[in-house]
Amino acid sequence: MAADIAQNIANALMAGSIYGLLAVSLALVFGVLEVPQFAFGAHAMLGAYSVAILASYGYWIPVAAAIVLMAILGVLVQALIFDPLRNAPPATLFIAAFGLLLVLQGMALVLFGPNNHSVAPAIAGGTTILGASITYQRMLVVAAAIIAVLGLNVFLRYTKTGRNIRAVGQSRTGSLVVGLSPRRVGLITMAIGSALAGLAGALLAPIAQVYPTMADTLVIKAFIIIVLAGMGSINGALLGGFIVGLCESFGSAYLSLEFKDAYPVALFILILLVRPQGLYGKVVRVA
Amino acid sequence: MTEWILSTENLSRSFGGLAAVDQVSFQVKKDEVFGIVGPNGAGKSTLFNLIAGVLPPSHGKIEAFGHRIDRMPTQKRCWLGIGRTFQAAQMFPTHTIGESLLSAGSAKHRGVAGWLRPVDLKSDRQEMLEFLDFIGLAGMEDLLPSELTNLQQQKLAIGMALITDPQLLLLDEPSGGLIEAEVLELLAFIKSIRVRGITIVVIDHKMRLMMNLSDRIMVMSAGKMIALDVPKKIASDVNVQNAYLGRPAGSD
Amino acid sequence: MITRANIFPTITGVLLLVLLPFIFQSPYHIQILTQLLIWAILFTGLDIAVGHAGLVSVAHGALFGLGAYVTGILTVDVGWGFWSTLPVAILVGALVGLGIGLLTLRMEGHYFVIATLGIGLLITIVIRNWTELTHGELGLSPVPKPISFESIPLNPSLTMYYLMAIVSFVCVAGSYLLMRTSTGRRLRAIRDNSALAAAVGIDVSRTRLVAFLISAGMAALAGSFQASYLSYIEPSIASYEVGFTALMAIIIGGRATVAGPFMGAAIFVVLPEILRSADEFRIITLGLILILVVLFAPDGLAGLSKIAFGKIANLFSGKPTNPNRNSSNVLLDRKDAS
Amino acid sequence: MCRMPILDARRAQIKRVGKIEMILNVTNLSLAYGSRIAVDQASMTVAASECVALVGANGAGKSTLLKSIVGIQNSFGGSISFDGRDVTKWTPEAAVRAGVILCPEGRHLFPEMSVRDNLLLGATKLNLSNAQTRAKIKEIEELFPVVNERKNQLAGTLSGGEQQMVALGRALMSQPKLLILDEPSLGLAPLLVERVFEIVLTILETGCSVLIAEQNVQSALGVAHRAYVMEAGKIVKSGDASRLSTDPALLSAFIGVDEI
Repeated sequence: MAADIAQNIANALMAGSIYGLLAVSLALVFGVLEVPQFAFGAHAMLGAYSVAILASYGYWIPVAAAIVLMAILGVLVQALIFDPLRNAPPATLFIAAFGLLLVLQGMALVLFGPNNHSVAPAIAGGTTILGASITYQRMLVVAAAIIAVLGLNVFLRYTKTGRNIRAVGQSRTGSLVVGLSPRRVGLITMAIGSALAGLAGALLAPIAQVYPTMADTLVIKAFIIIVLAGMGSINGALLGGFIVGLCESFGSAYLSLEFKDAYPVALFILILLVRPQGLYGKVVRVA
Repeated sequence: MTEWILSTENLSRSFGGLAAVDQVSFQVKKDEVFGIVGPNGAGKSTLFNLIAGVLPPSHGKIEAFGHRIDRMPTQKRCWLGIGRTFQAAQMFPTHTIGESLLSAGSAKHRGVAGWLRPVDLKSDRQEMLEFLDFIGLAGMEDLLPSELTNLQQQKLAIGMALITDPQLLLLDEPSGGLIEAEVLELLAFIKSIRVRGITIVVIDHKMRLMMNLSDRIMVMSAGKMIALDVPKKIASDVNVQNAYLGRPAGSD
Repeated sequence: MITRANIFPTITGVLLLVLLPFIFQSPYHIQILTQLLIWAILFTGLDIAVGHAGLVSVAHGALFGLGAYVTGILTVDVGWGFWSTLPVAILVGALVGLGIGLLTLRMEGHYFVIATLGIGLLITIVIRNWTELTHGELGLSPVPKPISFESIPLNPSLTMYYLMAIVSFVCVAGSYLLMRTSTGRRLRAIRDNSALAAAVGIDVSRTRLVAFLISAGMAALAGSFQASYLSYIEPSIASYEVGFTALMAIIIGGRATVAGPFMGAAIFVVLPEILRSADEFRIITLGLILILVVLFAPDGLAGLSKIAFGKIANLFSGKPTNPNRNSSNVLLDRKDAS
Repeated sequence: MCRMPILDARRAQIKRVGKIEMILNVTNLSLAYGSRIAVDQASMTVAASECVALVGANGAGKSTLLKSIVGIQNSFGGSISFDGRDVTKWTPEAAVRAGVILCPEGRHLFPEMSVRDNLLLGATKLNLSNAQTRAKIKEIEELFPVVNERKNQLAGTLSGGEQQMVALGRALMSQPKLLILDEPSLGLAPLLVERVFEIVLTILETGCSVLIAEQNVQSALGVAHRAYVMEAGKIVKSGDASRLSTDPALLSAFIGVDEI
């Protein structure tokens, strides 16, 4: 029984760290730019493909490549799509993001075909903690996600660029009068968000199948997480990821496995019932 | 015996410790024009939003036509007979002028019949044309609000409030963005509304307009009412002059 | 309600509906046209929420699937006839729509979209996994046709086409007439400026709820016919892609117009057929069209054609066009970040 | 009439020197929001080390004019030059680099950041070394003791007066040559208003020019050398500040006494 619980918690941490990482990337971009970047699901998918395609170079070099490639993609989509739409209504941004998702998935389909790819784990084997058997790869995923979010915290808190990003998210007029360029900061923000999404995909690749629509439900959950966490709250998003992971893991263990994906959504609707105005909050918060 | 239409009692509203409106009590008589003035940050707009239903008060109460209105939803205040305009005239941007007036009048027919009322009834159109004429925009029904001058937009905003058949009209900064000559025309226009037997509460900081228009003026400063009197007395009030020119009250 | 202004487009539309099967005579083409009409009903329904009320919902894919499943379950497992399931499907759709509306009443902008996404997803998951009721991935079949074709001298696909032509005409006319009542007028007022609408006495929440409920009912109706048209249904009929597709179709076709949903449906039905030989490029093309429309023609194809027709008309009348006139890009205002 | 005695005394210390060199020249500037003209052919100048007041009722177009000077609003007619070069179309970033700093109405601090971070953001375009930044912050903290006391507190949790001090401090971090203050006394208690104007005088002593838009006419005229009066987007009057402060026309512009 205790072993079951430990196993469930271990599973929850693993899934939660992926959800959390993707939610963090969305929260950052939403908090600063108010862009609901639905296509980050596809960015994650492309990150996973980078690892799958470059598998002959080992694991870590492809992961780094995924991060860099997705950062470049982030700059491109911000410059070509979201910056021109910066005064557009929310629905338009959603549609643009969804269009981008389709284009990226379509490109993956054309380039890599519809078949699943799988990636060998970076470290083979596993161990048993408190009766829960955990592969090293899964531990690696959790550690990498937490380190990435810690790194983002440090970056936003202590570097000049990080400060500028927070500033643009908090007051556009304020950032204009101190001489920041919200457009340039927007490019940087989208690049970082996209790189994080790419990392989430790259981490997911060895423990899941890689195919064009692999991140579809993932990104919907990530959206639900950032609404729950208060859109724009970065550490809230990571925490929300773990909560959704727990919710799924225990729900499928003790309620019913079929409705695994439904538990976080049900939690979301429950919260809407209690607080119908939603959990508001827009500015990027590191705390 | 004078009839009170609108009254507030110890009305207060604070934002995080700052009392934007502080214990304000006043009563508006039927058929008068009641002006509210005060320097920037005096709490005029907050007071207006309390009466119009945008904000709930922190303390105190508001009554209109014998009903407690301070927690009433906006549309119900309208049904009760309170029309309002907004600071920076609010428009329906994709409605033509004619449609704007028709939309504004669409909610006064209630019940299922009101919901299913066809949009092209002759009687509604006739009413719209009458109001169009009254606000001086006859013949412009097919223009969009963005094609109007500031003064015309302001008149349209007032027209949209009037077509709901209010007995009390709240005007928020009607002279905002108008040049001097237009302010005079607006003054004449607002005076013509009085003839329809409508009580008016107006907030504005163009003192010239307010002195001319109002029967009584209430002066606010730092959230408090510092004077309430006829315009002539207000103009010579030392506290008022001090409040306007930034001298601490009572320093003379 | 037929006025001089709308008589010409109405006749053109009806003629098109009647004559199209004579232009595209093969049963294959007629089936595609029938699918187009069913999509057009869904899109017209969604447009009541999105285009007229400014409620950008992605839950309509799930509501469409819900309608399909109500009909599927009641006909296949309970043994009802198609027509008796239709009102039930509409009622269930409308009630679920009312529920969604109540839950999301006070949400604006992104929050509304995400909330409908979540609720839609929940419906999809329930349909996929409540296998006792829906048979899950196995699906349901055969869902009966609305009409027994023996009694009608036309060939079956043509009969189905004309039935859908009548139903879509009724739905479009109903939606059009609704928008020509005070309800439509109030919805437009709310969409344009909800604060002003409330100030002139319009009950913003109630009007939005009514619109959402009707819109949900129409989506379920379309789903009900889709089940019958396909005869076999499985959970992907309720997937979130359907909701997004519907939203995309309206944005591409053009919001708050009669022709918009049909143009959107045409793109979503015809494009895959054109690209049949290169299916992997289909979604790239769709995505690109979507991005280009959003960037360069925010009023959609109907908006574009309106401007183009306006320009042509003005070539003859000599009047200058006013670029602001056709802009209905007021779905939701974006607030200044500061 | 009540004048602020401290201000009067301090003001006397600021003398304008012989040749007046104009650093800011605004010529026939016009601006519109959509179809609404907000600033109509406004012209004004500010000299080196000079304090100029821009007074008028709200909605007169003062804020819009000031925003266009730092490139936040785009004008459709007229020109702006600073330090002898044409800057009509410059970006806010270029304005900050050149030393033209706006301290906006409503302050626009970064509410969820510490006071210290708000100050650091003020110097973001200067590329100072760490030591220089520390020195700069120390300077600001001496000028505004409250900034020092609250340096780790989130700016959004400060009172209005404290926020105004932080906003002024943030603007000064950019080493302005021309500091533009939009309604710095808005919403402040009278004692704090006086404090704000004392600080303006201190800033003037460093040789920085100040352009100040105010509804608080008397205080603004108390510190300024010259003033412009704005009404409905137009500049309707200009002249020596001490002369304007006793002008009956100004009183009427604000209260409308003449027509009763």
